[in-house]
Amino acid sequence: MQDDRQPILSVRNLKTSFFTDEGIVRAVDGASFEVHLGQTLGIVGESGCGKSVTALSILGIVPRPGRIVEGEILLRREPENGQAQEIALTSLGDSSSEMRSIRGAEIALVFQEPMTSLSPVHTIGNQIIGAARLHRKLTKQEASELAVELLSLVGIPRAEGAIDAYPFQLSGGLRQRALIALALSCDPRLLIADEPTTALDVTTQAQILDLLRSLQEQNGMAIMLITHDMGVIAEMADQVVVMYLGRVVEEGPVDTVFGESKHPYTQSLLRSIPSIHSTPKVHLPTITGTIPHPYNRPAGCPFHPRCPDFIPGVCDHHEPELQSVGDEHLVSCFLYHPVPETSS
Amino acid sequence: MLAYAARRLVLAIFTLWTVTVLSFIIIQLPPGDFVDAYMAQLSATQSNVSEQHFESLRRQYALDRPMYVQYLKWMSGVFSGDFGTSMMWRKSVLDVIGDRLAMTMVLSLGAIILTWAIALPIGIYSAVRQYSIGDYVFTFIGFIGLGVPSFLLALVLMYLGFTLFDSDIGGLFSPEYQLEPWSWGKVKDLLYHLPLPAIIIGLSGTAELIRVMRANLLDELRKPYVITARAAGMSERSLVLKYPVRVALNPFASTVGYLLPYILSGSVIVSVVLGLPTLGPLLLGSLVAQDMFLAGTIVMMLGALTVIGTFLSDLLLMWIDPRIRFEMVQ
Amino acid sequence: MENDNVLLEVKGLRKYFPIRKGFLQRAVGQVRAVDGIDFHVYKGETFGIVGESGCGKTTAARCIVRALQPSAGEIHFRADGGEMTDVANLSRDELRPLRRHMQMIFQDPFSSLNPRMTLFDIIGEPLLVNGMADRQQRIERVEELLALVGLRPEFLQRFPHAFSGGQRQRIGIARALALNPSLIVADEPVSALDVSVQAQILNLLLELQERLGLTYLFVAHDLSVVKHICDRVAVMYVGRVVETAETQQLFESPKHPYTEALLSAVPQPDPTLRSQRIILEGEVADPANPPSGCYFHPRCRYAVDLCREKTPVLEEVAPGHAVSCHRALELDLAGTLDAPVPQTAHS
Amino acid sequence: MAEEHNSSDSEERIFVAGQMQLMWWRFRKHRVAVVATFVVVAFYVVVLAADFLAYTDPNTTEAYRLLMPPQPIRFFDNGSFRPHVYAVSGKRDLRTFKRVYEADPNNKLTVRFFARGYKYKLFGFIRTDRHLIGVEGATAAESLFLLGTDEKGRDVWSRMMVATRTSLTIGLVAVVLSLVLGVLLGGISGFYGGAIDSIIQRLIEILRSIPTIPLWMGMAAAFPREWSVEQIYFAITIVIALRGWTGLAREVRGRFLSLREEDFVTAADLAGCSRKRIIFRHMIPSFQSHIIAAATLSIPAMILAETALSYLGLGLRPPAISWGVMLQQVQNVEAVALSPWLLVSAAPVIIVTLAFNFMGDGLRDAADPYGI
Repeated sequence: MQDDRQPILSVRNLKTSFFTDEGIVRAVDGASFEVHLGQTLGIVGESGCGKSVTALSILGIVPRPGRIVEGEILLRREPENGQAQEIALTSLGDSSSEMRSIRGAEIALVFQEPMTSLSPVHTIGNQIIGAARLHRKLTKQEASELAVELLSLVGIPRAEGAIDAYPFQLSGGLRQRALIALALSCDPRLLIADEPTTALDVTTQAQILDLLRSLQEQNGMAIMLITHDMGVIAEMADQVVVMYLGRVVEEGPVDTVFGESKHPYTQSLLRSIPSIHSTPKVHLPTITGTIPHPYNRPAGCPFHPRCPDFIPGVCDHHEPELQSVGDEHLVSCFLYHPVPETSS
Repeated sequence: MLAYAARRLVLAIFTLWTVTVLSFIIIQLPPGDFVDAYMAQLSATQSNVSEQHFESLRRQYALDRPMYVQYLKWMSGVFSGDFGTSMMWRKSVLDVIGDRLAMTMVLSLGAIILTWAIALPIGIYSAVRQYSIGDYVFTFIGFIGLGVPSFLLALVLMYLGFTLFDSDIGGLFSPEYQLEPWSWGKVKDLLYHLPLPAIIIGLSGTAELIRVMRANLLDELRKPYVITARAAGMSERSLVLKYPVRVALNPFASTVGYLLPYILSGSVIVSVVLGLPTLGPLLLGSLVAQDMFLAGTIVMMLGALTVIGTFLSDLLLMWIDPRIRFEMVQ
Repeated sequence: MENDNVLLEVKGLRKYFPIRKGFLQRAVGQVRAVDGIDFHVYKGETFGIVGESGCGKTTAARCIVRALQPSAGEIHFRADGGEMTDVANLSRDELRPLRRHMQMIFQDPFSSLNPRMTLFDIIGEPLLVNGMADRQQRIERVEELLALVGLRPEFLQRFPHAFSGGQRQRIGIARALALNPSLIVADEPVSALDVSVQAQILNLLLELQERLGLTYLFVAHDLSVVKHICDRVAVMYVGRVVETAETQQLFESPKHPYTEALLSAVPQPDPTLRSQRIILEGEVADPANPPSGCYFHPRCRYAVDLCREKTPVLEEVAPGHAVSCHRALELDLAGTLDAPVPQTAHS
Repeated sequence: MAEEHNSSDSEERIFVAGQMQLMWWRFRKHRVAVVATFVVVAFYVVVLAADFLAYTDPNTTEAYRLLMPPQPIRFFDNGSFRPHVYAVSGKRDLRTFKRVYEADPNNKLTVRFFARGYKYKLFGFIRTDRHLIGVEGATAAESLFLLGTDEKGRDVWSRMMVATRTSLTIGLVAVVLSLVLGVLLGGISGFYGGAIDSIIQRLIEILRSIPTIPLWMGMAAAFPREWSVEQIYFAITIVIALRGWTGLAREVRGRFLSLREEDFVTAADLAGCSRKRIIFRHMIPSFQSHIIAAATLSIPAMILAETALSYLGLGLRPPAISWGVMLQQVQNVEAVALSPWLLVSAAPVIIVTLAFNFMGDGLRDAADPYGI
């Protein structure tokens, strides 16, 4: 039982920066969280908060000119000889064969754009078979049978025919299902879904979320769900990480984060969303200002210029650390912990 | 798919027709008619040609009838293999052209194949290694290729060949095969001589294609499906070759459409400089001598070659691009 | 609810796009983007049109402001409290004097502002082409408009690239307000914005409505936003209105199975409200090749034979509540209740 | 409710920067393009002042000076700056029957600045006989031939200056003609759409699928022998432009089509703008920079077309002087081998083509300063 509480993936103080001609963009600036088997970790935040770069960092596929500058990503593998294996993904080269054997096999990715996340000139089957045979010793025949099986598993009607279809012949919802089938081809233990339903309609979104949930129930994999939609997070996640401008501002169990949110950003964000249950036509509490451009990130706490609880001299001078405020509930805000002695 | 092919075919036929009209206009452009020019030419050399002969010629080409009748007359001749008479050579145009048409095709095809063979790998390399030294070098060479007109390149290479190696790089055959009938030896000799003119003709096209391929591939490399494949654990090399290169090939294949007119244009002028036995020098000679049936026929043949080539490349594109095969063209 | 209060009345509006094919680009079929819709909008209210992508809501909105020429139907509009005029078939010149009374706010805050013009030129253009020739007068009016939408008047000489998405949307709103229109057609005005900025724009829209007595035709796919801002709503599915009612009524007791499913599919930002969702089977029908009878029947869990055979018409089932469903009266569908949302703690 | 927006001065500068300003900032980053622009400008300076930069009448033939190699210029004489060349005497080699030339180090000809030479009109209206450099008061036997002479004994340098004027203006005139045709037909095609669009599109497709050089050759061969230099000049530009407009028309049409769908154009329509205002205030400013870039990129093709035609003897004919006409003298390998300096007029062709390409490339990149 003890082992069950061990996370399959631990991210510690991850920092990923992009070194562009215009300057350094600290896309992810110290993110720490854990993902457990059979659970869904939701990462939520608005544009530019670094949620997608976090996913790419875990897979070691951050595009140039970006790279991981600091931090640790630990993957716990299936116990072998009774001893769980821990691999530091950050110590592997991005294009090393170990890293490649983990990508797709242990950790799979479902990307946001179902339109363009599949090659337009290869059949669905071809792409799934290609991915499956990368990590599993399968004959073409076996791989093709597997592809049909996966396609019907994700709910694509007439899967035998669908493996010969090209992506443009499928609707957005079916394409997203095909993409999930591709991600499942090597039976990953962690599925990273980056905005998997953003481009879809509400009713199709409901179908896909339902599919992800039932898949998780069936094979017990861990899901890391990245989205900007608080509703999707509330619906799906067990644990939540809220990010703002590359930093984790709050994390904890979904009920705690939504019910007793502590960080002013999380609080304001939740209050500013109209809900079909809230009173109509009232003035929504808003967050003033706009998200700063990543090149001009404010000093100190990145949220301080928009923060209703801004403490002058503190929030604009010191970077808050992520610290516990309760059971598994972490917040990075000076309202809850003391200002560090040494000025940074 | 058939609808697409039919559409391209109709367009090709229509273009072909326009080519014949343009060629006919070129035949008609010089002042005076063919027989006037013929008379002038004959009287300069010999004087004892009867008036009846000219009259019958006039009737043969319907020169006394309206323009469209003349065109129809010429076209009906073309369909039965009679392209008219070359007055410079005093024999039928088809005889004058002989196997020069075939030579032109061989040379152009060679140029296209070389162009592709060079542009494709360099384009891929430049895109994958964007902003590397190699990319800069190839980009620079590409620009030179765009900047240097092919006939100047031919001249310069000829000069270098002459001064450095003391050899004449012109021609498609060694002197000993020049007048020989076709044999294996002659074919080998042709293959030996072919690459240099083909490269010269293809250079600017190659430069253009490198740019096209590089740009296409750079676009594709940014697409999410590349991330999907990368996240599936594919190695960078097989990933690039399997997906984005394959996708980028489609617009690349459709470049034949403009590459071919480009290459045939280049082949005409380079052939003149290098003295190759293709249609080029013949066209120039016939135009200078105002031998208009010959000139018009050559222009028409070159036009027809491009139209047919473009049509074939359209079919090729249709075959390789499933989006067209399944009629999903926007 | 007298007739005098109606600002806009749409009758039988249709917009078909031809599908062209072949060498001569002959029309071989039609996409029935908007396939005969009827509704009316009262003065001073916010009327929402909601539906999924491809349902024709944006096309309908663009037909109403005559950015698109409708294929058929009538659009009666009351300009300046006068008589109703059918704007559907007016020529460009006849339309011009009416234009100033109905303006549009666009979805994309980037493509809707000409990047080559300053704010003064963008917001001042409607003034200029509608006869305000004096530059000083225009400057004053533009400054006033900027202040109205919450932007600083000094921004007059800046170009759109200086602004974020939310600020650009404010500029678009200022442009739409320049001529004091009575009707604003807002086409997904907040869906391209970040969550934290959405609320700012929604507040602004509500505030402006109160101050200026505006009438909104609000097109959206986000039901929460529609619920928040609209007085009455029409739900569209494959080019047709399937249900229209007052917002509260529609959300509490929907009468069309599609509305029910749509409401149930919206994820709520509150984990305590996780519930069993109605998962619709299949995909939205293709408007170029719609199914027989009721367009929704292949996905409807209540469908009977009649639904496959006969096309239902929009009929009133309660005052102000019209539904296009054969079984509207027999079904008891679930809506959403206004459960008090536990307010997040704030220290 | 008011948005707080504090910005630094440098940001403020960007916020109020117009299109031209942004394009210039972006163009400036493209170093090669900036250098190329200077090269192009330099070439057009030559166009304006061709006669001033020449020093010998480009049409003067000199029977005793056939195919003379370039005369190297020497800048110092006994340690002092005095540019000069050695006088050259030619005689016929009795074995090969070629003329050979010998420099005479004792007969130094001083090269002067602003020297007097043949009479011409500077910029077309200032009557003068001053030239940038020259050897004053020299006899026929004592002259300056910086780049040697051609087979009629004419000075290659002076001819090249005048040829530059011809070749570069042909490119410009042809591009202006193409631009007029292209914008007109492309605009009609994109704005009206429908059947007109289809017809123009098919026409363009057909024109583009025909090999240009044979077509040009065919048309050029029909110019009557008795036409004057000017008539041929304009006929050539028309022939070149007849094909050149197609690319520009496509560009214009494409821009029109995509702009028609832009929301800001719809917004202008809803604001009550007239069609004319929408086209001239919104659409044309949005694509004019792209069109300028495309036109710049098409100039080298036009210059090459003239050069190729003239080289083949079908374009400009003597006494007109262009790069192509000058290159006519190196039709075969013997000519190249014996007098390689005649190839020198290939250099400006290559340089100017490259410069236009780089400049056009930079312009194209800068043409849309608002993102992709």
